Amino acid sequence: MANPRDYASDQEVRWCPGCGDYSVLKQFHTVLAHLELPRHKTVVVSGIGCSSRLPYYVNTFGVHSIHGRATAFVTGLVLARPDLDVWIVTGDGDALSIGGNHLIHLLRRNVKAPILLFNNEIYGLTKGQVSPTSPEGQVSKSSPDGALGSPFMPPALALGAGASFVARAMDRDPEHLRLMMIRAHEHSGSAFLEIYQNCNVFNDGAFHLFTEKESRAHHSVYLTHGQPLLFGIENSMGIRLDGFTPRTVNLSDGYSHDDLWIHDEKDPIKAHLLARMHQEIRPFGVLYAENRPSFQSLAQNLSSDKKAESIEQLLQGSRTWIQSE
Amino acid sequence: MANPRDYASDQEVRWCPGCGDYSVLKQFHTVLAHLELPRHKTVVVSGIGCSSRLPYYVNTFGVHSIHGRATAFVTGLVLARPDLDVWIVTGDGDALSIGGNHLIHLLRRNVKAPILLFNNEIYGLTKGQVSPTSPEGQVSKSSPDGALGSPFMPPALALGAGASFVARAMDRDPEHLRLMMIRAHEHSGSAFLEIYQNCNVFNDGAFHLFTEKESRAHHSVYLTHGQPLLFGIENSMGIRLDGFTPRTVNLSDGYSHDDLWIHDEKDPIKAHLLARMHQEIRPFGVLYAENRPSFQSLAQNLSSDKKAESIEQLLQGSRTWIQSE
Amino acid sequence: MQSEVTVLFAGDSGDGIQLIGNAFAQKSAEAGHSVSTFSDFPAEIRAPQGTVPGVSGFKLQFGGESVYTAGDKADVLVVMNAAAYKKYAGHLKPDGILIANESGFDGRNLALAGYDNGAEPLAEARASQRVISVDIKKNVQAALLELPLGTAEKNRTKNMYVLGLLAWMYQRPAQDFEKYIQEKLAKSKNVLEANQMAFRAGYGLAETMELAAFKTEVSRATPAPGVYRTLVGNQAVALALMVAAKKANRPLFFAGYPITPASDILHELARHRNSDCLTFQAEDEIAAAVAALGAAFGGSLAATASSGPGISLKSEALGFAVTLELPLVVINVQRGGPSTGLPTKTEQSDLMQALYGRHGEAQMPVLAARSATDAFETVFLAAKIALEAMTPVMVLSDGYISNSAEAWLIPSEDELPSIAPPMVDGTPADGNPFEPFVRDAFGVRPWACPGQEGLEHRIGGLEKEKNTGNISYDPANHEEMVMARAAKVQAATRFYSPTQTDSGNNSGDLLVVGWGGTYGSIKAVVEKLQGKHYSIEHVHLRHIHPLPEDFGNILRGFKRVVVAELNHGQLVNLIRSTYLIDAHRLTKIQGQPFEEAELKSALKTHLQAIQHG
Amino acid sequence: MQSEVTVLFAGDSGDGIQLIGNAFAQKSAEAGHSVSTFSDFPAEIRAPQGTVPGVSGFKLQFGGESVYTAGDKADVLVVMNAAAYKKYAGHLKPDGILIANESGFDGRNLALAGYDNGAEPLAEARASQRVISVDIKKNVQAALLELPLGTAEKNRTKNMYVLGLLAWMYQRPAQDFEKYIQEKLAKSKNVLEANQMAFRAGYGLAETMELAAFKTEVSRATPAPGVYRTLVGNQAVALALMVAAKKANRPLFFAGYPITPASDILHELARHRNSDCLTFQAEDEIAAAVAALGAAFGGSLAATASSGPGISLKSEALGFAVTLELPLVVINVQRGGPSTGLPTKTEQSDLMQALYGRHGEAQMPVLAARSATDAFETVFLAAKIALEAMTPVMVLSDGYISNSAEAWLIPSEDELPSIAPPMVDGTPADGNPFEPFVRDAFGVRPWACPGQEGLEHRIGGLEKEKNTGNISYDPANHEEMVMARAAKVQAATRFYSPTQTDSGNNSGDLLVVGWGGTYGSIKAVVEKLQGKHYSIEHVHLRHIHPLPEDFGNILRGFKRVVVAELNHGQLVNLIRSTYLIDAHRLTKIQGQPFEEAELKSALKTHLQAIQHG
Ligand SMILES: Cc1ncc(C[n+]2csc(CCOP(=O)(O)OP(=O)(O)O)c2C)c(N)n1
Ligand SMILES: Cc1ncc(C[n+]2csc(CCOP(=O)(O)OP(=O)(O)O)c2C)c(N)n1
Ligand code: SF4
Ligand code: SF4
Ligand SMILES: [Mg+2]
Ligand SMILES: [Mg+2]
Repeated sequence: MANPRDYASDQEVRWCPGCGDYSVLKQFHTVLAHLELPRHKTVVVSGIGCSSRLPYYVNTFGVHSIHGRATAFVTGLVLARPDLDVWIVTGDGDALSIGGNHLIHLLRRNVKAPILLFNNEIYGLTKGQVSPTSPEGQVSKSSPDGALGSPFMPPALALGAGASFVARAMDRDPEHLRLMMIRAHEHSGSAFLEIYQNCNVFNDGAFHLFTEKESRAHHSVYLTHGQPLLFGIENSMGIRLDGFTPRTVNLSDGYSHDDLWIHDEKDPIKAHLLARMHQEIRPFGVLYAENRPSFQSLAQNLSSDKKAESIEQLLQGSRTWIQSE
Repeated sequence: MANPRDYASDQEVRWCPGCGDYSVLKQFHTVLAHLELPRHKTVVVSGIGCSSRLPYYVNTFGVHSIHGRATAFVTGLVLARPDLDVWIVTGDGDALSIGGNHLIHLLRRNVKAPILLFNNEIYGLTKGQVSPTSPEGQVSKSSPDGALGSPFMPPALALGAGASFVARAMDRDPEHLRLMMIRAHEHSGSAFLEIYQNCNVFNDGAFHLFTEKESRAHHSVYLTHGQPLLFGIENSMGIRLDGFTPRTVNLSDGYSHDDLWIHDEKDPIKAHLLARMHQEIRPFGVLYAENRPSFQSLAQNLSSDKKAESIEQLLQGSRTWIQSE
Repeated sequence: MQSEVTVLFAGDSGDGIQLIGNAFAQKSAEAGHSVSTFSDFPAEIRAPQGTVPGVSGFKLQFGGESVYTAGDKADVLVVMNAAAYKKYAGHLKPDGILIANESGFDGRNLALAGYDNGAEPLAEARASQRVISVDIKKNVQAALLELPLGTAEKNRTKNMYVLGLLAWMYQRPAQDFEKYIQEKLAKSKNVLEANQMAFRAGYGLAETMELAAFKTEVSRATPAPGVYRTLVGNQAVALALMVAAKKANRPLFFAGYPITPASDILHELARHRNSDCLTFQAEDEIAAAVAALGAAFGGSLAATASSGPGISLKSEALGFAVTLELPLVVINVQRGGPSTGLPTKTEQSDLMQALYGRHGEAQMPVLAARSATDAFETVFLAAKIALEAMTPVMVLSDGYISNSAEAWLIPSEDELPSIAPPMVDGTPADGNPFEPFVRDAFGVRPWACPGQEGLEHRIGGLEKEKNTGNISYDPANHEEMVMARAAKVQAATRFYSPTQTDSGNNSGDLLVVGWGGTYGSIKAVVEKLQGKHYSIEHVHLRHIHPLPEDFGNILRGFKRVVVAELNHGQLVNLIRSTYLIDAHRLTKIQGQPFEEAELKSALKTHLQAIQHG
Repeated sequence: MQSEVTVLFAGDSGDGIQLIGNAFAQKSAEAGHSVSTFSDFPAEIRAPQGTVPGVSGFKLQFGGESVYTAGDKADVLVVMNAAAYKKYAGHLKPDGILIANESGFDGRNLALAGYDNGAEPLAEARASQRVISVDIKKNVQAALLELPLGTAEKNRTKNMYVLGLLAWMYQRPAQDFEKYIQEKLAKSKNVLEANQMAFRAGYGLAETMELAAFKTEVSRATPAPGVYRTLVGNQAVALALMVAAKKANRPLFFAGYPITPASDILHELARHRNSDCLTFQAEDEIAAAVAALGAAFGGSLAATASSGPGISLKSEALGFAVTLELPLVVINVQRGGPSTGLPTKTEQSDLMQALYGRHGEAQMPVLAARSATDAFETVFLAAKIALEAMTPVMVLSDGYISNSAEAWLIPSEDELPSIAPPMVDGTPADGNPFEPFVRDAFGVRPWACPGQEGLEHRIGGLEKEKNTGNISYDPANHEEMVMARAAKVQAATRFYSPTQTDSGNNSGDLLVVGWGGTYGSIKAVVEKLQGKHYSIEHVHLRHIHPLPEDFGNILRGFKRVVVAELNHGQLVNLIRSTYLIDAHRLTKIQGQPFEEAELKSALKTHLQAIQHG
């Protein structure tokens, strides 16, 4: 494994002290090092937001694009350059508010690129307005009386759009976060990774239930393909499927692992079930992974059997005539 | 019931002869008449496309807005005027390509308005390019070698975005189409109605399997809440649920109605199953209907307990001082 | 011998009018005529058959050297039905020839066209014009009697019958056309045969009807010898992009979102798709522009095209392109505005937007094509500027150019200018970090692409420190970067050829300045007025921004300057503020090209004012 | 007696600098001084504490009548840490007073600020300037010893200590401030107490340290008698919208998407949300503009606000608004561009975009606010024009105005102009269909809203037939409609007050033309130059489009015209093309307001040129 520091740029990192972004950046450096990705073949592309500052801090090629458009930028980049390793870094506002359309199209097309979506359920950079993931009723500068309407459940939106890979991680579990980044990277198409990230200045504790030592075990279910859905202190709790309804059970009530919901990351319908677990118990890990050819590979196949034309051929076209003196 | 003709404007209808849009317009006139909606309290708002010409042909208030933005226009209109009956008319390109973001936000917010999405799997008005619903491989002016990437399954996208009502109808079954329009109208929030519509000029027969007399029975499953999923000649076929997998069965093989999948339009997960039935057998009817307060009602509640300020109060603000002579 | 002839074909959208128009234009060009064409499509959706909104028109002028436009009023009007006659009757010269398809004037068609019961438009026409009225439907059915095709299919060859008629009238060898038809319809043997037979029937009828009276000889041009082809405006744009990319040794990446009248650029490129020429239909125009920028970052010649509404949507992305200093060619095929406006009509009302339609100081070079073949040169040059000056470039085309066809003397590969983008090779010395914003003598930054080891760098939309490209909020640096970007654009004048007036006069009474698709109309009128010994000259600007350095001198050589544009007066303001001369505006905002007559009368007024003033 | 004093407060973003700056400004205004303020926020994300990028500054000038800006160099500089000193040391006058928080200059802070090991900036400062150095941290901890709060919480009152010091220096009654603090911090008793005690400690220290030498008396203005309040720029915009809506008897609908520095308009309105004042945070700027149009169709006074990137995105929607002829107020709080640019800095580089940033002929009135309080009047007038002329209107504000505060003489309800939109009442006679595009004498169409029986109609983005509003592709109709829309906008001059130069001179040597947030800087300098008997005058434009009818005469009264703007030269081009006068440009593109000194020297050069030319 290479040295994570070799992937850090010389620019001073400028997030608020205590921001969850630091952890994600650190894990990202580590993952790049772990994967030993050549710096010159790696591109990190972001939109606008606190999270979207990340590319400046990574010593590869990088683009800090415009608000909501990293996905569109990357679609063009990878079509033109399928040889590159391109990562998308975005926030809940960037990807899901202004950038929602490009995101769903990228997912439907299955553009191969991991998408690191820093979800802090707030607009950080503009100093605290609701985002499309802010829970109903959230008080913010732009919603002093509470936010209206249901928030997106990002994994559900991604699945609805046709995402071939959907996963969730958190800033406060670095090891799992790295694992998810690696899984996202190795996926054959668009890899949607939602990362719960704490904005300690404008939305502190939005995810504490799921991320903090005291409560994490009781609220976060880590998914492993082929394994039952367990959580609680020492995995004392599990989730069963009662028809189409997930039910929490206590293993001490006589349930065995075989009684539980066995995670199958290839099942699209169960993935929807997981995606809709948006209450006080939430899944982390790979919710869904499906192998489908990437957009860039489809595009390459399309082009590869067509011969490039010479300038001469192009200029002549299909029908000419000669004017003699 | 009022006279459908009273809802027709004096403008000449200008679609290609044979276009499926005619049927939808006709059913729409009929539904307005059936519901006896006051013309002056009804607004029909569209984007741009062949389908989006519809408002010109309806003798209510109407807006032919810009490409992809009918949803955004309506969000503002109904917030300001929750007393109105507002309909959205859009096409697969208008709603799902350029307008995708406003659509998913409207659905998440649950803005009360029926959305009539004319899906012809093509761009009609611009004379034949692929749309985000065109099947993979579709040859068109912009995709002479076939379209790349998976299309959206509109109901799946809508559900992923948090739609509270998702239904499907077709131009060739007027009665059912009217029923769906009425259901969409009476729904308490956003009502997403996908209408299979034939563009006989640029994409003739895209849905013939599902819409034409000869084949409809074999490929189209009409959903009724509380009733089993039946199709085939004289409903001789049914669909069972084998765990999470729908299976086609022949009733003559000894299956009774009780063995079949009983449609429950309130079940969000089964709705996803239906939404993903995008092969040769497809569901028509209300896939999903959930009661959730509409965006405009939430907004009204928020405002209603706050007193409007007088000009004087506004001007004075919270802190003044007096400068004496 | 007539020096030029204008023919206007009109019929229902389903009548194949554009096909025979193009065929006739093609063959006229091959016969050595100068040719200019103009298509008048019905508004976007097909209206019911037989109605006026459903009429499709194709006008062409052919003749000697002086053919620069598709002509004003027609010498010959062909109408396939009553609606076509209703729409275009006023476009026929008082002594013109009307060729009418009788079967298109039956009661049903008259009613569909909105004629009152009992109206007899053809009878009225006969009173003043020379009318050739033929029941084409009956004639083709008779001619194709033997063929194993349905009535409807046979009917669809009516247009070929007309083509045959016209071919005879203008003394063109039948076999030329037959070959053309064969090439176009090679796919189905029966249909091909039917069309050829219908053509021959028309040709034959003309002979037997002894239409000799209408047989006309028309001047030919003396085009330079060489190999020619036809170029339609949008096709020329696509071709220029492909050729420029090859010249620059870069792959081409084109991203677009369909919109009339720009869509055909996407279609044309998609037909040529291969690993050197990628096309991408994006989800909207913003995505198209941004995806193109992504490809530019990756090293492609990137381009996008749209029309008004789509160009407006790209504004933010184009400002981003300016600050990234990446090459990007943006083509605006202008149509009638504002908003959705008149989608199928031509207009020149997006010039100010091209110059100023972005927030912040965000200049980019703006070029305007004047005709279909000129679109090739203009877009090629735009690509060269974009690539060599590392900047987005806007090219203005318009609805008129997009659909019009011209004969084009094909250049050889070597005649085309070379294109050498500032690619970086090698890595910075001493392991220093690469500095993406160090400028060369022309203010151009280097182009380093992912994949190049040692050249890793990060760029974005925030203001950049000079040289390093790192984020900088430093006040003086901001001013320096704004000025540097502006200076780089200003230096694009090094790519210009000298500005030339049409006849080479750089002084006189009246100078008519034009730009874009009005080239032919202005040129034709000015030439005629010169013929009448007026002191008048025409200059047509390709470069709107930066303005050519030699342009001020030309302007100052004339007593009066008039700027003719299809808008409310846009270039005229730029000229006034730049040169402080009292340039006059001559405008038209009707979604239609200038007509010779109206232009002539307006210019005469100016000429008189000069004489009296 | 000093005629004016400039104080610059600076510290870490967490130090509460803006709070005490605003408090001091507020109290100065209440004390009868003229006051002008300027906030200099750190770039968007909080940089690590103690570093230069994390410094937040607040400058204010107070004094007599001639205070028009927040001042150039400061008489007093307050720095809470070494980084603040490093950033602003150069902004203190040579003989200025430096008040430094000693505890912010310890080794850690010096290192964080990037000083070399062993550097002693305060010692150096002492060499040339008057330095009051206090260990504020120690002092507040001592003063608050008894209070049941943590060290960190106590530390957070350091700013109040400084406020106390300043209050004493400028002889303000302590109880005034104590009351202010009470109002601001009413929520938590302990915190309130701590802050008041810290304030008193600072006040006390000044007395005991016998800072009498620094005690200064400063002129007061003689403001008109009446009831005053403070208005911050963005707040003024919000207020004007709310009041205009009430005056027009329409509900207000505001849709926005957060962006610096415009977000506070949304925040302020959201605080006032009720059934007459709806706010909507849209998913993007396009949706915000289009949703606002939806509300306008429904009968609301609709408005949206953004800054550069967001305004660019709205281009297409604004063109749509033009063709719908619905009222819409669009506010652009300009910041440094292009692209993301300098988000927290001020600039005036979006003027050309405001005029021309849409495809097609799509004019709308463009107004510019000159200051926080003027933003009220300007936005109110913009709303009146929008509603009475049925048109979108663009108002330009900027980063400087958005954050600056001014005392405002509150007008009474009756003093405000009435607003009477062209609502339709009743239905058309004889059951004729309602015609939404019939124009009145000023070219204004009627406003009929859903819910009004008999007024059903359909509108859209395609060109409309005059009167009926039905789709029309007719060429002549298009021209007529383009001209009618333009004429309607042109007629907005009827809403204008006469254009006035600052001192009423309409002739002389040099006229300085300005617009927007540079008002104070230009006015101050011109006044000083007038004081030195130069023939110089200042006129500040509120109306950029259409230009006032009386403006040309004013321009022509002067030997030379200079247009001063914070961009690369934009208004100057409009003036040159409109009036054909050789207006000169005086520009700055640094994300910062003009400084008096630089402006003065530039204008002097022009004055000398006039004398010698
Ligand atoms: C077109 C445009 N609109 C608005 C903005 C202002 N803006 C910058 S970041 C941001 C939201 C960021 O939220 P999110 O993506 O959640 O990122 P976070 O800061 O929370 O990491 C907004 C609205 C912008 N830069 N550009
Ligand atoms: C901003 C913008 N981009 C592009 C267009 C061109 N355009 C008009 S309709 C349309 C697509 C229509 O497709 P769809 O919504 O499926 O409607 P249909 O015509 O098939 O009913 C496009 C791309 C436009 N009018 N505006
Ligand atoms: S504002 Fe929030 S998200 Fe942004 S850097 Fe600070 S803590 Fe992190
Ligand atoms: S193009 Fe297609 S969708 Fe449009 S009117 Fe014609 S048939 Fe209908
Ligand atoms: Mg966020
Ligand atoms: Mg469609």
